[in-house]
Amino acid sequence: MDWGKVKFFLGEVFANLTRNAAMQLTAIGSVAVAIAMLGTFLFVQRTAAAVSDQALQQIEVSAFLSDKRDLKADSGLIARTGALPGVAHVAYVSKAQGLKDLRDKLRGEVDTSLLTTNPLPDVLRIRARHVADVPAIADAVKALPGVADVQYAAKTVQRVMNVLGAAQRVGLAVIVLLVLAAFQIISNTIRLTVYSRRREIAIMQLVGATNNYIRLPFIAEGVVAGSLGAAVAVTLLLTAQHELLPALAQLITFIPFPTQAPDLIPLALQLLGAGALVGAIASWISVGRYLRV
Amino acid sequence: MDWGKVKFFLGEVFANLTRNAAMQLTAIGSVAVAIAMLGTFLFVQRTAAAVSDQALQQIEVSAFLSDKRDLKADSGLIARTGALPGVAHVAYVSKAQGLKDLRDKLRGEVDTSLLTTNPLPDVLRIRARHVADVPAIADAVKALPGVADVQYAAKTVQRVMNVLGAAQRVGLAVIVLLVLAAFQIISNTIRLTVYSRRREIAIMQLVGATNNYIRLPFIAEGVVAGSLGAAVAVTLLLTAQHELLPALAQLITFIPFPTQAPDLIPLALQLLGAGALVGAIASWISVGRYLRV
Amino acid sequence: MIELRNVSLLYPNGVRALDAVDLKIEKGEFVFLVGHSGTGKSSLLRLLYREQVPTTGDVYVDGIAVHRMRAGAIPRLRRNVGVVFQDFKLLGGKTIWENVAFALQVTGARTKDVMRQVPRCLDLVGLAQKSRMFPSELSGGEQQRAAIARALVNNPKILLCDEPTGNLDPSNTTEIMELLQRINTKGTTVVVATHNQAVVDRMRKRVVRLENGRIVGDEERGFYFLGLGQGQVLSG
Amino acid sequence: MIELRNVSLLYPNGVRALDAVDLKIEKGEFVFLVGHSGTGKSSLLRLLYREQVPTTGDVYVDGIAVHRMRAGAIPRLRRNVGVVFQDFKLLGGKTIWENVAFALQVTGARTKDVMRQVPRCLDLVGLAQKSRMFPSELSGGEQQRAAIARALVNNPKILLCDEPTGNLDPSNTTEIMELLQRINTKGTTVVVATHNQAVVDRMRKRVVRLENGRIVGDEERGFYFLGLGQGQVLSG
Ligand SMILES: Nc1ncnc2c1ncn2[C@@H]1O[C@H](COP(=O)(O)OP(=O)(O)OP(=O)(O)O)[C@@H](O)[C@H]1O
Ligand SMILES: Nc1ncnc2c1ncn2[C@@H]1O[C@H](COP(=O)(O)OP(=O)(O)OP(=O)(O)O)[C@@H](O)[C@H]1O
Ligand SMILES: [Mg+2]
Ligand SMILES: [Mg+2]
Repeated sequence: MDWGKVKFFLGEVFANLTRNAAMQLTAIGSVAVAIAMLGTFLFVQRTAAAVSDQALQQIEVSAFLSDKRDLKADSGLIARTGALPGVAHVAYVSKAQGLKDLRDKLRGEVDTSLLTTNPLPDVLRIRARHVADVPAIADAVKALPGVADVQYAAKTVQRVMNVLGAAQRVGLAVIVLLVLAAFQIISNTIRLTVYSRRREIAIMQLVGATNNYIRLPFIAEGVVAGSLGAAVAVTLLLTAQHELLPALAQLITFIPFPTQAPDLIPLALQLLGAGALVGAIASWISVGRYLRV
Repeated sequence: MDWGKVKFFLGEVFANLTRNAAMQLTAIGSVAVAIAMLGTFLFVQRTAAAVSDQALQQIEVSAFLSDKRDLKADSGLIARTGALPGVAHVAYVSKAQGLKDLRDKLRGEVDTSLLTTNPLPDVLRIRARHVADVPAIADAVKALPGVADVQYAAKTVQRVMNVLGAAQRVGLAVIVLLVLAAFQIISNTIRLTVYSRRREIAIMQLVGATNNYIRLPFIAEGVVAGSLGAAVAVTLLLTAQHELLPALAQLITFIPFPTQAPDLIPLALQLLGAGALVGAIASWISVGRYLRV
Repeated sequence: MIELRNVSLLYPNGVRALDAVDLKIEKGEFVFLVGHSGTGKSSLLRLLYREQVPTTGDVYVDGIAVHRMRAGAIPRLRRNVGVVFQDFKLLGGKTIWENVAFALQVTGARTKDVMRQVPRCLDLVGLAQKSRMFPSELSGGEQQRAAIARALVNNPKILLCDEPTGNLDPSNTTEIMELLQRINTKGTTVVVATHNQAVVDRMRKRVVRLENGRIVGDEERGFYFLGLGQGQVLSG
Repeated sequence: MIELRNVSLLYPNGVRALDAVDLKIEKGEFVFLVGHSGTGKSSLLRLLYREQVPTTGDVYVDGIAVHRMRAGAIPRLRRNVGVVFQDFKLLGGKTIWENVAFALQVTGARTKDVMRQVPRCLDLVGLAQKSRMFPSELSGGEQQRAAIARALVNNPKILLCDEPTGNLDPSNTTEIMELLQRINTKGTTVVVATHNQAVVDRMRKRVVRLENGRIVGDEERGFYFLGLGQGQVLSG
């Protein structure tokens, strides 16, 4: 191993970065903007997924209990229900409580004093961990002894699942588009920096450098520019998360934002990797364009 | 007027564009990507605004009519209500119809055969054109003769207005950010194209060209690159609207997409103008950087 | 026409290219600037069209105090001073015709004049056939002649030529030097920095000799002669 | 060592730079290439390091059929052929030291050798003091000498010099030509395209004469003499 060569190589990369500082800074800026946009959208998408997950846990299955059941088995029934796969929470609502709730619900709209008899059964209110499990849970509960009937907002569940599916597909499409856009912007930027040095590339060839020898420093520069740009973008994103999200959470109280820092770490690493990779690929291709003899 | 000069100037701009075709195409590509992203978001935001407007018209004000009122005045009351500012639609629901609706609503949850008496009043159901008008409409209706009480989902209205306000602010922030990002990307791109010709600029100065004389063709090129990029972006957007939106509308049935073409025309013109303007400004600034002696 | 008073030029990297130079050139003179490689000839010329500003001292060109002129006035100065750069400095993105025309167009010349002057100058340097080519398509000597045509095209009051025949064969060199002499006869002040001993010795004009940034000789009707006999070794 | 057989070169713009050229240069020869400006000297040299491919005809350099070699083999050829380009072609982003070192590094030379050879070559052309400067900070002649140092640094088998003294004063020219002669004595084949009549006439080497892309003369121990008496006018 000739350490002198390694030193020369690193020195060359560093020298090119600093001697073309204005150009490199411009390139890094463009990379940062592209990656920040991509990162922002990925973050929004992840937040939205978390939020919708949380919101959808509100959808309930109501199990109406038979009046003729063995009342002593109720606690066992509740336990068995809670143990069903996918169930997040089970609440027992007696017929008395149910009437009180209904009265509250209808107050003002209906003269509730007219409701003198109690037409309601005892009810188990069951929440699922994921909407997708709701139909299966309803079926399982219906089979339990003591359960007269089971009800849930079947139409709403269907609708929500449709929406979620569509949102996922649209989100994926947007991400693919944004990834393409970021790639385009980064590779265009690097292509221009290489373009401005095409004369240098031609001279290197004339002096006897192989294509790989010429490429290597450019690729190293692309990697450095790409990852520095990504680092700037990630710093912006982390700062935004720390400074803006709490303010935003106060403003928009109906969305439970995940505000813990760890959320962004894997995303940040992915973005850094993407920046470096795109930088390398873009340099490779761009230099190749001027290497054809 | 020396037409020869104009011809020379235009020839120069055209020659520069074609002789540096690879570079100019790259620049145009970056501009197109930046403007397409901005345009997509603006379009999504306008669609969302239209959709939420439509959705919010569902919020109703219920006016409970007094049992002791003059029944013959009802048609006049309905007309007066409909004439109130901001009212979109008024529907009369008799107590009989109301009981039938309630029965349908409670069916399955409550043993409705137990509802033997009709506790409900006659009701006017009023829809507002904009949510923001709902409280004022409620107050106005309450003052009308024959109206016993007025009710609307006050909390929901408040909540929706909060959400709308927040969404507007967030949307505005995102647009500002995207505009900045697009500006950054475009001006970085043009800066790099100018950078690659800094030697030319220096020579022009040495031969006695004034700064403005040097700037002019660059600015013209920036305008051409900017508006060509914007034109590409707009073409993409219009194609997407024509080809993708119908498919998307079929997929996501719960959102009423506005699919008419005219929607995008002013947006397209704005984007074209923005591209040209940013191109001009970016060229001006970038060339200036290399004009300092 | 041209006057340098106690001029020194220190480049940012610490090289002292000119050291207390005093020089006066009258209108209509023809002056050769000679001296070893790296001795400050190009640097001296750069002061005259304000590519460089003297570190100390005063520079007057055509009555203008170049050392303290404002940036906005520079283009006007440069239009009165035609320069043949040592490295040509042709615009790679323009054809030869466009390169020459450019120097005229910046002066605001009428299109009619451009259409007449450009072919005339290209013809003078023997490039009429190649006017539609780009600099990269020309031989070294052809590029040099294009640079000369550009310097002449707007009939400057002063013509500065930095090694204008370094890439020309003797017959082309003779033609170019005769061209410069004709232009000089019509009243243009001409300053030529050169290493071409044969040209200097044959033309017998004023010779200003530089050594390490200082003027060490200034003769009317001088010879090239540099240092101790080195010139003579070659003339044999 | 070098052989051209019936070589023609037609540039894309339609210029016929070389026309049925036959030329053979043996290992260890020293050859001057002379001819008017734009006559095809640089074009001929470009064929030898495969910057250009002949339109028709065969080119052999060091036993390799250059006219039909594959792209991957070009770097190896160029490492055996040192070239002093007419327009220097220094890398503007690298210092003089780095420029010279680059030509050695591409051959895969050990760092130890780079550290020894680069200063030696810079010293040979008198640029030891300026090795840390960038090309833009050098005078024209200094840049030319840097280009010469770069061509020498990896001890090429063949040395092609295109107008290597166009920006040098006579004493520097003498030194450089003596340097080339020493290198030639050690076995390197040297081809010099030049307009410098004094140099050619003094050194009395083989002179190949080009006119309009054709070889019109080839003499052992020749003189510069171009066309009808033009050369003599200047020598007076
Ligand atoms: N832009 C610059 N920055 C720093 N130093 C410079 C610059 N230009 C020239 N020099 C240095 O100034 C000195 C004089 O250079 P100049 O170009 O004036 O020489 P010259 O007489 O024209 O030489 P030549 O005959 O080789 O062209 C040289 O030592 C050179 O290294
Ligand atoms: N890259 C090119 N493309 C097209 N034409 C060219 C190119 N290079 C040179 N030519 C043309 O080919 C001819 C020969 O050029 P070449 O450079 O070989 O001349 P030369 O003998 O080196 O001249 P000089 O002494 O002026 O350097 C010229 O007429 C020139 O215009
Ligand atoms: Mg000089
Ligand atoms: Mg040549």
